[in-house]
Amino acid sequence: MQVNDTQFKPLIVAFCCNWCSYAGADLAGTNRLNYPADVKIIRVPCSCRVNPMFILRAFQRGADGVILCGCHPGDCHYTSGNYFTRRRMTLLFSMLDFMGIEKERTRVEWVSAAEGAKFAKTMNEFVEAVTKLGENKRLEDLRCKK
Amino acid sequence: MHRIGVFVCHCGTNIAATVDVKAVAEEMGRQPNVVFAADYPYMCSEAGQNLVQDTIREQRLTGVVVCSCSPRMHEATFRKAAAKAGLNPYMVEIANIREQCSWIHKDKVSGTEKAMILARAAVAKVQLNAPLTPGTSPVTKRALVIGGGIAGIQTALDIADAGFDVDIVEKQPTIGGKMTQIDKTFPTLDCASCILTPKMVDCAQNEKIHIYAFSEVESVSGFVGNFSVKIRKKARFVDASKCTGCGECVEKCPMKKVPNEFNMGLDNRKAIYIPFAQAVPKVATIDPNYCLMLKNGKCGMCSKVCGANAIDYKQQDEIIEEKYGAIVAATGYNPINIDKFDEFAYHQSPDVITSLELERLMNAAGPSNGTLVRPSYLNKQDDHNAHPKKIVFVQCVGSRSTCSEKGAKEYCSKICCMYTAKHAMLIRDKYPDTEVYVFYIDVRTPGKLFDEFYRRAVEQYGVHYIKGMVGKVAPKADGTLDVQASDLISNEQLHINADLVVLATSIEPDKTARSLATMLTASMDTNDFFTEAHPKLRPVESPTAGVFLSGVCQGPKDIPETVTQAGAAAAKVIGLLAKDKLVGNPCIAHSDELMCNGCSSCEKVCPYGAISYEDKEFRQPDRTVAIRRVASVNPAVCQGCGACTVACPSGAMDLYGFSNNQIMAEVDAICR
Amino acid sequence: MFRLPVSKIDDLFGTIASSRTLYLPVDGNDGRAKYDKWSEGTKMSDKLNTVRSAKSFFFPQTTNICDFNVNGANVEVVDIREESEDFVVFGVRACDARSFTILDKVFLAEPVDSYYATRREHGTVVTMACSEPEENCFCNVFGIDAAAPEGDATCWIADGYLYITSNNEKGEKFVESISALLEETDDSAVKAQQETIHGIVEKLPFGKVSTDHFRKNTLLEIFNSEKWEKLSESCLGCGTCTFVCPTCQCYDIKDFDTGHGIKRYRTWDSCMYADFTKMAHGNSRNAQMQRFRQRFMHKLVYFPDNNNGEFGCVGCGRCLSRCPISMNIIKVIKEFGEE
Amino acid sequence: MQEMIDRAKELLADGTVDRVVGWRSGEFSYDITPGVFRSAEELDESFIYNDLCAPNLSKYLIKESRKEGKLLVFLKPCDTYSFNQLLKEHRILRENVYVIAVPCTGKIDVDTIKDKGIKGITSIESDGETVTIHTLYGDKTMPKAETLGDKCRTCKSKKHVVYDEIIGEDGEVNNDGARFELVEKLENMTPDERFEFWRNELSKCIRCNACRNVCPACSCENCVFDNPNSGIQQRAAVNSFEENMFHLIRSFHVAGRCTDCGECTRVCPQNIPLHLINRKYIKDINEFYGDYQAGEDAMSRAPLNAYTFDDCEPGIVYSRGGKA
Amino acid sequence: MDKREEVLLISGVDVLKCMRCGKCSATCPSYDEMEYHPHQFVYMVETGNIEPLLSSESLYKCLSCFACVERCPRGVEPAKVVEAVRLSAIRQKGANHLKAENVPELIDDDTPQQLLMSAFRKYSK
Repeated sequence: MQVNDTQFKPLIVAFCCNWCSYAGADLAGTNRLNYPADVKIIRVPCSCRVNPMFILRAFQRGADGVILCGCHPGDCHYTSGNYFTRRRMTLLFSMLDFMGIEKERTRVEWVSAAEGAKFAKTMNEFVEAVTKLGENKRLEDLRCKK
Repeated sequence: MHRIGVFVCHCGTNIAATVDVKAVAEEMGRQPNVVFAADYPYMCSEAGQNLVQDTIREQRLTGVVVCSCSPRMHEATFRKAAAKAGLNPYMVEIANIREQCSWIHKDKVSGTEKAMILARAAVAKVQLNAPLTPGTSPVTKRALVIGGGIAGIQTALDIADAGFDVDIVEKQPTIGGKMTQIDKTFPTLDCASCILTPKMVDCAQNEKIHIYAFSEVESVSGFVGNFSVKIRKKARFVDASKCTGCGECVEKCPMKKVPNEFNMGLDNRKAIYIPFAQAVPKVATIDPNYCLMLKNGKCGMCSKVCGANAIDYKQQDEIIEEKYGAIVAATGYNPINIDKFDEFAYHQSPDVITSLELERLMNAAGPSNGTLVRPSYLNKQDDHNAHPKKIVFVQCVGSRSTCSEKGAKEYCSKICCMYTAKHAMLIRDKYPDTEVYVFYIDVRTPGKLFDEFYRRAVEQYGVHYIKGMVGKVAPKADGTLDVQASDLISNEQLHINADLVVLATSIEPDKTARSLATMLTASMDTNDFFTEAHPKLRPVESPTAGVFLSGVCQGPKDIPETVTQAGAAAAKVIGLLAKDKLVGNPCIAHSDELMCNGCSSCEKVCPYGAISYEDKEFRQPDRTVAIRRVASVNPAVCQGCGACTVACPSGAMDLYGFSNNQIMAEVDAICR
Repeated sequence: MFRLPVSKIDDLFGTIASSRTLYLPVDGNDGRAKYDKWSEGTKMSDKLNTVRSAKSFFFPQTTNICDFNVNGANVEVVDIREESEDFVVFGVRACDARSFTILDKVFLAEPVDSYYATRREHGTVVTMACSEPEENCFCNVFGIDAAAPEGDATCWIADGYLYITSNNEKGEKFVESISALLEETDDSAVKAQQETIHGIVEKLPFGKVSTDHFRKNTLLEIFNSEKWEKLSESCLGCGTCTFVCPTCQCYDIKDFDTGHGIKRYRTWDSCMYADFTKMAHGNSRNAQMQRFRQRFMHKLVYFPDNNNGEFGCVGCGRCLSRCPISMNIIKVIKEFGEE
Repeated sequence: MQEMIDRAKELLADGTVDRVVGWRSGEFSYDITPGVFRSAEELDESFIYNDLCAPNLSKYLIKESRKEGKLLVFLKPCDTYSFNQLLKEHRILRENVYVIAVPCTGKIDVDTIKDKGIKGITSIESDGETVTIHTLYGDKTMPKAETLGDKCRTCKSKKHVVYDEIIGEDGEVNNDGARFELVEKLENMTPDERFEFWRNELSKCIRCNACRNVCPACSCENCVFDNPNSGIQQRAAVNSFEENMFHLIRSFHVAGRCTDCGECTRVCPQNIPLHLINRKYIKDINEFYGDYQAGEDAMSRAPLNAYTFDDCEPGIVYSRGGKA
Repeated sequence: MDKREEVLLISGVDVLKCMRCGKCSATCPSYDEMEYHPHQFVYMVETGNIEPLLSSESLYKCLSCFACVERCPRGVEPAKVVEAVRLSAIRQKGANHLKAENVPELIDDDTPQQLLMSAFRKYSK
């Protein structure tokens, strides 16, 4: 196998809600839909469990992009969780942008348990967008670099 | 100090083909606090589970990580296995290296690397896991069935038969649903009402069953075993407890021009009505949109003639609150609106009808008393043109189509092929002089005696089946219809001069299902069918615990399938209600009183009302005592979404099983 | 005594910076003075003092102490200390210059703090006499002469000239290194300026505040005084006073898990914080009053008791201007001094 | 001011309250300290209220209102918003507090005066229009408008939203949006410029926690940044990430709760315009979810604890906010 | 590029979406004049059997009325496939369906000149 070492491989952390998006990711797997191995999924009960703290933490530790996936608005297993997520993340992303941090590094997508294809497509697009941006410099913590 | 065991599953070649499982196990063996790491062909097999259990005992493991398929698949399996070996089941974590790794990635190097990272994250997380014990909650031994069609009726009867109370909420004045409108059933051709009405009567007479007809669910709160439901009993303007169903009022009502929905609007009914003779409950209902008394205050005829004194023009909607242990959605379906399919001239000609309208036209209790006539001749049935000589059936109208802007559905409605064969056969049987054409794309007849039925229509009854979709229906000056279609097999375009065109319209879930799903927090697919907890293994349960699915609200079905599913849903409900206590999910929120500010943010975002506050005395660091308002979580009510944990600025609120530190440990391990 | 025309001050900075790093007060974007590295075109601030003290040159806000490399179950300790480069801090005021003496007593006493000692060794402090003391200045209360600052070398600006003289061997070496730019002169102009400054200092609002009460073996009496309650009642418990103070030297040692190892670092801490010196059993000072008292007892009683009467305050006035609620050491001194 | 002292004495005398939370004079006319007054004598001796009494007293009531007895507090318009917000969050026991609203025409910011190069200030006097500054090096005068900080220059409201009685006339809410001008200026920069701007500002941060400890919204029993179990405990910021992290998380925690009282910027020893971060949140909330002023009442839901079905998607950030 | 690819590229149609219901042909007003009907166009392009289409008069019988596009339940857009095959034919050197010299014989008093211009543009390269 040929690996081009000089090519930038982003590190993507994906927080997926247990009921929709994590199942959507599983379905992408069941259907053998490819997306880059750069994406690492963390299971959370609901997208509303994702604390901005976790997102910053991921960037600190070397993530180049963070994506949150949850049930479509209206379909939350817990009725309203993703509505809170939507507000929280809108404001947080806007603030990151206000501080001059690339807005393309963060993203929210609604992926249902039936949307394996959307999950794979979303991940492919996100990895591509982050790859274009290159390494996360503005929210990095040099101590965590090897 | 933790003693972690890591077990890497090959899943045959499912994992091992793209992940070097040996390397993953070796790498995990080098992680701090990992005392055992091994790979095994099938971890979920009995031998695999034994390996886990033996290792827990021999190595005195405090935590287990299984690198295998999705936790949605086998988390419960391995938790159970761990519990058998004396380890708290919540000390098990799964690294999903199949669905989210080996099946996604083709390259073994990067696949193996990712599997190691996912495993490392699970190892990091499990070290912060705490042994959890689920709480228990009582079960209200009463079920609610929403929808009183054949699905709801069958579910209710089965539940009641097991000795549990069950309520049916039906939005129409009578139970029975769509099946009451159907004339005959395939493939046996027995009369629908003959088999349905006894069941309706059973419902009415069963002591365990209570019917809320002409009622709708207003709101749902609570959780599995402990739902609290508000039901709106809509005003009938007739006291149901007094009405004898004699029909005197209907007879005398002067308002005759109300479209009769039971007959698909093909004829009229009165402003006060009983939908059909066998209605259950057999109680009259006043339609306030047409009743002269309710509209203008002038008339009062029904009140005058009612011997039981049951008419009550001042009746109001009534809200009833009931507690239930389980809820069954059986909300059924409707044919789609075909307004936008103007190529079929549905609105231009009365002689273009839907299949359900045909059912009424062929039914003895229908507008034509069972004589098949062209709707344009409904009022002059004796005319020699009244009887259709050529009938065209069009299949897949609005089904299997991507034209969602027209209201079409991508799915196959499943029942149309069979009922069309039934219609064609019945017509040819009764009116052998009638030519019947069926234009189809595919004829789908999987099912017991189904294909035989279809072949009988062709071979025995001489129905013309033509492969090809109808392109256009055009009314002609002589009142006939020009049906333009392509015969794909003879490769020619046909023009058929039809007297009647019957459209097999697609079916869709009832419009009320969407708002009901929101109330039940049950999820739906893009077509508004309820989603099953698992498409194969849990087909009658919704992902929301305590909510079950019966009938077409879950997906298109014919009557036998609906009855099967109704029975299955009832079995699931009975299984739930038979329990005295439910074991909860221990992964719930909890508040650290020492850090809580009592600010109420968490309470505001909790969808279950699981958080309450109390004033408590605390010894302050400076040794004074202060009273502080602090939050506490009701473990029976909390479902563990975690919304409160983010709303809490001080971090006092945290979630068992998905704590801040556990998630951050995973983040750290992944980003290392 | 040497001098050079103020117009040639850039040449002076250029010469200094040619052989080592030069730091001096400059005006930031917000118009407030801070220490910054000199480069071509940098202008020295004419503000009286920097917002933050000069202590960070020798005792930075955070210092990496050592690393632990973690590989699986193996842990390896890594000494990350590097030989530091020579540098010059120019334009240090008398108060900050004295603060180094105080910090020395803490960090250079046995066991010597090698991180501090190395920095101290490599740094040359060139001070600048104050020409316009301000209302918050009270260095004279602690015997500091704003007109004759300490440091390795001292400067004055008077009559268009920068006057410079060395105070020790390091200072001599420094003056030697820039001698090409200097001309020898007498100290008459400096003497005249000193007199003017002394005149202003005489009239400063806090110039005559008395610290006598703290010298009378009054530790317990002051400690147990009821006055602390009132003084501290509105203290927010923030660390502003501590962090702008040139003599506050408390720190905490923390470990940071980098994911592949541990970085051990020390970082300024404040006795005003609720979790200061938190130990396994909890905190030794539980109420804000106790923490507030600690800070002033340390500066005004404990430190002098252990250091031949030298107070732990240099009268720079930073805490006076920066405290969010304007509670400060002068108010404390006066409260007790009035007895 | 005398009216306030007289009224406070009356309330002390008739037993309505047993203490007064107000402002205490200091060594100069401008080094004012919040304080608790327990007697008429104490009030006469050191109670002060003038154009220099900037500190927001509402946060002190978290502790004070939980002590025995009822207290009197004087609140400026700004402070009443904080007071309401704290009431909403059940942090103040309302029954133990008697609120007298006092007018405010903007508070003089000593640092703003000093930034004009005025040194050695020994006292400041204001007649409401003109400010006279006495210094060691002579007297100066300037219009009061020039002595105000950004917060008072773009005052959001001179209306008191809660009180038991009021001294003087109540003012009006100011909706001219002037307070968002600086935020808009930043929004109109390129991301690189914004990043540069905030790096420059936040790199000055010495993590003294003055902003947090003075903030009425930051009233946690135990701040996540002080809590070793939170996983993000920090002492002094070690590097740029930690500086960003602290201010990002702090502002997020107060988003929708910050009343824009401006205390954070006032107390920052490093002169970082912290209120701009909070105002950005306020501006975004107004634009995304409709106008909302935290503290305007004690009942309405904070925007982050509420939602509507048709809220904008987070993707809106990609299509708006600053240049690409 | 082979013909199939070319037609797919020009038309932008995904012929695999066709479920062979024949509604396109059922609705086609030129059906009787065509040798290959719209559903056959789609099927033949799908199987790569394009040569017969290229030489068939059917190409020029399609009115581009788009009834098939409007009615297709799967959104296949058969008219675009026909158009693409036509373009593919015209793009071959000298394969213009309408040549300049043919025009005069088509002129009669009732034909708007604009129609001839349109036809000329449509059927020549």
